[in-house]
Amino acid sequence: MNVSGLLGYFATFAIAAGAYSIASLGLNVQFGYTGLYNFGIAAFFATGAYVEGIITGGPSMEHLGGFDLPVLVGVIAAMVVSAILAYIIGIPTLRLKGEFLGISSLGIAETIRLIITNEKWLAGGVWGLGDIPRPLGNLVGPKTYNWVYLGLVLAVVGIIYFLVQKIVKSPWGRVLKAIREDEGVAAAMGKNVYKYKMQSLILGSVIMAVGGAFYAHYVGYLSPESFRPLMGTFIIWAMLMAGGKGNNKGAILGAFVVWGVWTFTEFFVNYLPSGLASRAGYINAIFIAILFQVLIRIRPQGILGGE
Amino acid sequence: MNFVVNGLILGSIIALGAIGLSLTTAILNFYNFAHGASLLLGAYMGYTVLSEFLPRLGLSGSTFPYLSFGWQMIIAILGSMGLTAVIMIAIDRFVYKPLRDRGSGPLILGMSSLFMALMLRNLVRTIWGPSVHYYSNEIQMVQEFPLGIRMTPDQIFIIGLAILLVILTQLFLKRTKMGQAMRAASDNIDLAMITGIDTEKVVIWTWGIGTALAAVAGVLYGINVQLRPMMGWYFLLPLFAAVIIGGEGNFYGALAGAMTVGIAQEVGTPLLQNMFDSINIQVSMTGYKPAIAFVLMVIVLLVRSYGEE
Amino acid sequence: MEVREEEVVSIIGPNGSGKSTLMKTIFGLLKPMEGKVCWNEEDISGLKPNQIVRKQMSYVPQTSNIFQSLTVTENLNMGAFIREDDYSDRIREIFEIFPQLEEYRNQYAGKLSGGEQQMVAMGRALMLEPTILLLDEPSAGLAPNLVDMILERVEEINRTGVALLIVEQNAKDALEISDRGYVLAMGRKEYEDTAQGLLDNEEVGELYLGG
Amino acid sequence: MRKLFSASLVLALIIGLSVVGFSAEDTISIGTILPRTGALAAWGQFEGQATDLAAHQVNEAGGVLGKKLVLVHRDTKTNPTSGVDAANKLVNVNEVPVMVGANSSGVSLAVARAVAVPNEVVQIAVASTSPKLTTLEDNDYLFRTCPSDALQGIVLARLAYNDEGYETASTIYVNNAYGQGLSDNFEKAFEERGGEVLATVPYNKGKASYDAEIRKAAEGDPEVLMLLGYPENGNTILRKAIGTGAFENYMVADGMAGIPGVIEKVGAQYLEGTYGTVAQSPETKSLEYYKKGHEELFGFPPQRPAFLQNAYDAVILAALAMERAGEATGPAVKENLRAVAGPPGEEIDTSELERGFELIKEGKEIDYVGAAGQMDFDENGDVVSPFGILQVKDGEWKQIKVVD
Amino acid sequence: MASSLKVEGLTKCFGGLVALDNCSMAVQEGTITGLIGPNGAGKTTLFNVITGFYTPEKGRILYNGEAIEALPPHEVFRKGIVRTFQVSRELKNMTVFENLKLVPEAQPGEAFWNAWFRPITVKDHEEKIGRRAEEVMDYIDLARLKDEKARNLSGGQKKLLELGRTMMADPELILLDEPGAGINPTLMKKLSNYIMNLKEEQGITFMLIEHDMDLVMKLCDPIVVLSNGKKLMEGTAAEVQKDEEVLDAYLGR
Repeated sequence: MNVSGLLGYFATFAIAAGAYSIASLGLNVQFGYTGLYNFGIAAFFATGAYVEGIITGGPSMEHLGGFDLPVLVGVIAAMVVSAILAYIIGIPTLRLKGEFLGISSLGIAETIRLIITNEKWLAGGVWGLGDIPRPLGNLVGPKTYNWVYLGLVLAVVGIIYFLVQKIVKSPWGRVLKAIREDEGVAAAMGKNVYKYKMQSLILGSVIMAVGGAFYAHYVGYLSPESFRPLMGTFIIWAMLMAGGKGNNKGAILGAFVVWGVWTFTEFFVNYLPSGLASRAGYINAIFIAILFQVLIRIRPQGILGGE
Repeated sequence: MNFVVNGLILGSIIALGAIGLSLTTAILNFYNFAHGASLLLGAYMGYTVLSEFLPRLGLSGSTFPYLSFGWQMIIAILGSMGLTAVIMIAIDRFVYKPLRDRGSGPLILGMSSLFMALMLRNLVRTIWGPSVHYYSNEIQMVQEFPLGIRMTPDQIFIIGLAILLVILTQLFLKRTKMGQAMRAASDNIDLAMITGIDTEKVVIWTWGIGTALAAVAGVLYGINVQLRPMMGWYFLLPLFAAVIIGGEGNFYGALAGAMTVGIAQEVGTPLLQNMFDSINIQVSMTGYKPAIAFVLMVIVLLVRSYGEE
Repeated sequence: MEVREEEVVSIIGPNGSGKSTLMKTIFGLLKPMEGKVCWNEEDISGLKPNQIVRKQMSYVPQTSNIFQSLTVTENLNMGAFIREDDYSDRIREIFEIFPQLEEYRNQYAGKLSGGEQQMVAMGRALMLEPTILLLDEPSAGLAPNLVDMILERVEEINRTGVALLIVEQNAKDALEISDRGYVLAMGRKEYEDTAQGLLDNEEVGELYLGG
Repeated sequence: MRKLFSASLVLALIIGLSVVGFSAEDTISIGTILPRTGALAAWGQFEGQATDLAAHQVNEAGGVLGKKLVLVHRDTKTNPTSGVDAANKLVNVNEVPVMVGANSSGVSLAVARAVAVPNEVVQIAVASTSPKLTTLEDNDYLFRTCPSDALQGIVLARLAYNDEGYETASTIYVNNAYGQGLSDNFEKAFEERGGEVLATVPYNKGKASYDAEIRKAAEGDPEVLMLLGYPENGNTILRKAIGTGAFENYMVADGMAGIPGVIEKVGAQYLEGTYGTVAQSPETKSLEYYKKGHEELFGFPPQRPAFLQNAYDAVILAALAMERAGEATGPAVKENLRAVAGPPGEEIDTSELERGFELIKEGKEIDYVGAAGQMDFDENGDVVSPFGILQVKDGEWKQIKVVD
Repeated sequence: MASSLKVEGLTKCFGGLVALDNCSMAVQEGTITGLIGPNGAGKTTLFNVITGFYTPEKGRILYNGEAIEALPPHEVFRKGIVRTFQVSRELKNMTVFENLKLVPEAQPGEAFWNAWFRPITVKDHEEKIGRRAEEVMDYIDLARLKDEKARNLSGGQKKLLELGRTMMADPELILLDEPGAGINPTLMKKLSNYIMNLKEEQGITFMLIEHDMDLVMKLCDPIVVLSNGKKLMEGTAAEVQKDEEVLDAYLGR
C-alpha cells in the first residue's frame, strides 16, 4: 500500500460518489425543496444509465442501439426519456396525497427493472448492456484515466450544483418551497401547484438520469442487478438525509459520506469471523437502515441542515 | 378456470396482508411500508417454530391426512402470529411512536417504515441466510376437481384458513369492544380519545392484529411456494394496490381489492399474452406479472385524481 | 368559573371569544398555559382525555362528534368503553331519553340526519353516567324545530341529575334552560349571573353586536 | 466545494489507513472478488475457501518468487456496483496484479471493463459462463477457468436427444444471462439434432407463484423439462412441477446438478433418475489432491461439485504465471498464463506444485492440469472443459460419465 | 353599479351537515362588505368555495359576469381575488421577506427556464418586488423581522404577514377572514385605515369576516348576515344592529 495507490482508489471512490451525489441533488430538488416523496429513484437512475449505454455504446446486433454517438447526445437523450417517465408517473399522483407518489414511484422502479430484465431487444435484457465507452478515453493512458473521468464527473456535479442552486434560489424555487410548506397557501397565492410539482418532479428525475448516465460510464457494463432498491433508491435517500435535505451542499456531502461509510465498512470484512463474513453485506445494509432511523430521530435536518 | 383458482389462492394471501395494512393505515394515519416485512417475519418465525423449537421438544413428524404438514403447523402459525406481533409492536414502541409523539407527519413515518423494511429483510438474511427454505419436503400432488379445477389439498387449506381468519377478524371488529374501538379509532381518533378509549391500547391492538394476520399470510405463502428474504418486498406492491383499490380503512374494500389484484395477476398475464399474440407483437408477458398490480393501482389513482378536482 | 352539582351552566359569548377553546382545555385536548382546572377539588389540568373520562366527565364536541361508520348501538358501546360492568340497562335508559334512536339502533350513524346525529353524540356521552356533561354548541347547524327538541332533551338529562356545562351560540334558548350563565368575550369572563339575570341584561345583547 | 473535496480526501485516507497488514514486503497479493452476500452467496463463500486452499498449497510449495502468497478477499455482493468498487479497492489500495472472480457474468463483465482492463490487471473469472465473456474486447486481460454455456447447451442436447431419445423438450430458465444463455444454446443444439423445443419459459427470481410458468412449459406435453436455474427458486419450481404431474422427466444444469440441498429439499423419491450436467474434469490427480487438501484444511469436503475447483485452479495458475514471468505485474502475468496453463511442457498437477515451480525456475515449460480440467486457455482466454453427467441414484448425485 | 361578485344558490354539504344552504348574495364593486353571523353559519365555507378550495354541490359564482365556481384556487387568484386564512398559515421555514416576495403574479423568475436563461430580467424583477415587499413590511411593522423565519413570529405578527401577502398581490377583491383576531388595538386601527385607503384610492373591493363588531360596524357597508348557511339579511351597520331577526340569530331570541 502506498499513497499513490490510495489516491488511485480515492479517484474511483469519488467517481462513484460523484455519480451518486448527482442523483442526491436530483432528490433534493424533489424532496428537499418541494416535499415530493420519490421512492423510485432507481427507475430514473437506471433509465439514465441505460439510455446513455444505448446511445453511446458500440454497435450491437443484440439490442437496440449501440449508436456510438457522443456522450453529450447520450446525456441529453437520457434526460428526455426520464423526463417523459416522470411526467407519466406525475399525472395520476401529483394531485393526490404525497404517499401515492411514493408508492407509485416504487412501483415504476420495479416495473422499469422488469422491462430491462425482460426486453432483450431493448437493452440486452439479462445479458446486460456492454461496451459503454469511456468518455475522453483516448486522450490519456489508462492509469491516469480515472483522474480525467473524475474531473469530468466533478465538473458535472459542479455544473449541476450551480444550476440547481441558481434555480432554487430563484423565484421558481421560492414557489417550490412554498408548496413544501403549505400547498394551500401557494394555491391561494395564485401558484399552479400541480404544474410546479410536475416541473420539480421532472427536473429532479432528469438530474437523477444524468447521475445514471455517468454511472454507466463508470461501470462500463450495465445489468439489471445494479438497480435493485437498495443500491438504486435507499442509499440515495440515506445520502440526502445525512447531508441535509433542502441543502445542495448537504446533498453532495451526504453522498460522499454515506458512500464512504458503505465502502469503508467493507474493509472490515477480512477481520470478521468467517461465519459472519459471508453475511457482512447484509449487516452493511442493516447499518445503513439504522443510520437512517437514527438520523431522522436525532438530526432530521442532516449534517449541514436545510433551508 | 385454473388461473382464477390460482388468483383466489394468491388473493387470499394478499387479503390477509391487506386487511392488516388497511387497519394500520386508517388508525395510525400512515402507509406502513414495512408491512411486507411482517409477512416475511411471519413466514420465518413459523419456520423457526416448526424446525427449531418443536423438534427440540421432541414434537415433530406427524402429518394430517392429505396435507403436507401436521398439527405442528397449527402451532407454528399461532407461534408466528404471536412472535411477529410482539416484534412489530416493539418496533412501533421504539421507532414509530417517538416519531408520532414528536408530531412527525405521515410521510416521515412512511419513510421510516421503508427503511425498517430494508433492515428487517437484511436481518432475515443475516440470521436465516439468503437461500430458500421450505416447511416440508413433501411434495403435494395436484388433484383434479370438478369444473376442471386442479389444486393441491394444501391450497384448499390455504383458502379455507384465509376465509376463516377473515370471518374471525370481521367478528372481532364487529362484536368485541376492542374491535369496535378499533373501528371507532379508524373513523375518528380524536373523538375516540374524548370518549375515553385508550387510543394507545387501540394502536397496540391494531399492530397486533394487523401483523398477526400478515404473519399468517406469510406462512401460507411459505406453504404454497417457499420462504425467501425478498418475499416481503415483492408483496409490498400488491398489498398497497389492494388497499388503494379498496379504499383505506375499509374492511370489505381491502378484501375485494386483494381478490382483484390476486386474480388480475394470474388471469391478466395470459390474457394480455393472447392479445399480443393475436396482433403478432412479440412480447413475453410472464415476466410482467408483478407489474399488473402496479398498473391496476395507477389506474385507480388516475380515476381518483380526476375525481379530486 | 365553576359548575355545581346538578346545575346547568351556559357559557355564551360572541364568536371567537374562546368558548370552544375553554371546553377543549377543560377536557385535556389543549394544554393551559396558566391556571388550573379542578374537579371535585382535584387538579385535573394536564390529564389526558381518556383519564378525565374516568372522573365521570363527558364531553360532546361541536363537530365530528359521532363515529360515522359505526352503528348507533356501537356508538353507545364506545361511550361505555371504560365501563367493565353490564351496561345494557343504561342503553335502555338512553333509548328512553332518545326514542328515535331505538328505531335506528342498527343503522350506521353517519347515515342519520343532523339532529339524530346530535342525539347519538349526547347518548354516547351519557353512557358513562357522568356527573357533568360538557356540550359544545349542541344546536349548531340544526333546523329551529330540532334546536328546541335538542334543548328539551338537555333539560331532561339535567333532571336525571347530571350537571351540564353548555357552550351555546343560541344564547336565549340556552339560558332559558340554564340555572346560571357566563358571558365570555375576547377570552375573558365579562359577566356572570343567573340565567334570568343575563337574559334581562341589555349590555349582553350589545356585546354581540358591538353596540 | 473545496471543503467537500478535502473532507472526502480525509475520508479516503481514513479508509486507506484502516487497511493495514496486507502488503508487507515479503508477500505477493492476489485479490478475489467473489459474492460473499447477495444472490450467489451460496457459491461465493465456498469459492473463497477454495482459493484459500490454493494459496495455502502454493505457500507450502515454497511460495511465489520466494515470497508468501496472500489473498485479499472482497465481496461483490453479487452486484456490479459493489463489484466494481471492490475491484477498485483491490487494484488501487492493495495493488494486486491478478484478481480471481467474479462469479456471475454480469459482475465479471463490469469489473473487466471498468477496472481490470484499463488498469492492466489480469482477471480470472471462475463461474461466469456467459458467451459474452468470449467476445469482450479485453486486451487479453480477462480469462476464465469455467467453460462457456455454449458448450453445456450442446452437452445437454446430446444427452437428451442422442442418449435418452427425447424428441420434445421444454425449458424453464432463470431470467438472467446464465439461464437464458443455456436455454438458447440448448434449443439451438436440440433442434439441430432434430428434436423440437416446445416452449422456453423464463422465470424471475422470487415471484409469488410459478404456476403460470409451469403450465406454459407443460403445453404440448414435452418428454422432458429442462430446468436451467439455481436452487433458490429452481427447487420450488421443481416441487411445483412434480406436484402437477405434467412431466415425466427432468434435467438440470450445473446451477443445480450435484448440489446436495437440491435432493434434500425437493425430495429424493421424486428426483430419482433425474440427469444433470456439470462442468467437470475426469478424475485428475489435481482433483483428488484438492479434495484431500480441502478435508485437511477445513475439516469437510468441498460443498459444491462445480466452480469451487475452478476458483482453486485460478489462484494456482496465477501463481505459476507470476513465477514464470519473474515479476508480479498484470501485463507479465497475462503474457505467461497461457504458457503455464497449456502445452507444451511437462504436465504438472497440484500435488507436485513444488516441482512445477522448480521447473519454471530452471526455465523449462510446464502444462498445468487443474482440478477442474486441463485448463488450456484458447485465444479468448476460455477453457474447454469436459462435462460430467450426473444422475440421482438412491437419493444421491452419482457421476455416471464424463463427456468431452 | 356593476355587480362585482355574485353568488347564486350555493350549496355545500359536509357529510350530514349543510354548511351552505342555497346561499345567494352579491358584493358590489368598491364596497367593503362585512360578513357576520354565528359560528357555523357558513362564513368561512363561503370563502373557501369562492376561492376554489371547495367545489360547491350546487350553485354558481359569477365574478364580473364570469362563472368561477369550477376554477382551482390559483386561477381564482388570477382573476384578482385574494384571500387570507382564519388561522394564519405562514410558510414556516421561509423568511418574512420570502413569504411576501412569493405573492406577486406573473413573475418572470417563476417560469422554469428563466433563472438560467434570462437572469437579468429575473434579477430586475426581483429587485422591484423586493422594494415593494420592503414597503409592505414597513407598513405592517415587520421590517426588522425581514430575514426571520416565519415560524418564529408571534401570533399577531403571523396575522399581519397574512395581510401583507394580500397587499403584495395587486388584487381587485380581497377576502379577509378574521383579520383582527389577535392584533393589538393600535395595529387594528392602522389596519382599518389601511383597508379604507385601499378602497378609496385603488378601488379595491373587500369582503370581510370579523367578530370584532367595532371594526365591522366602522368599516363595512353593507353588512351581510349569514345564518345556517343562508343570507339572513343585508344592510348598513345601523340597520343590522336594529334588526330583530339578527339579534335572534345571535342570541336565539
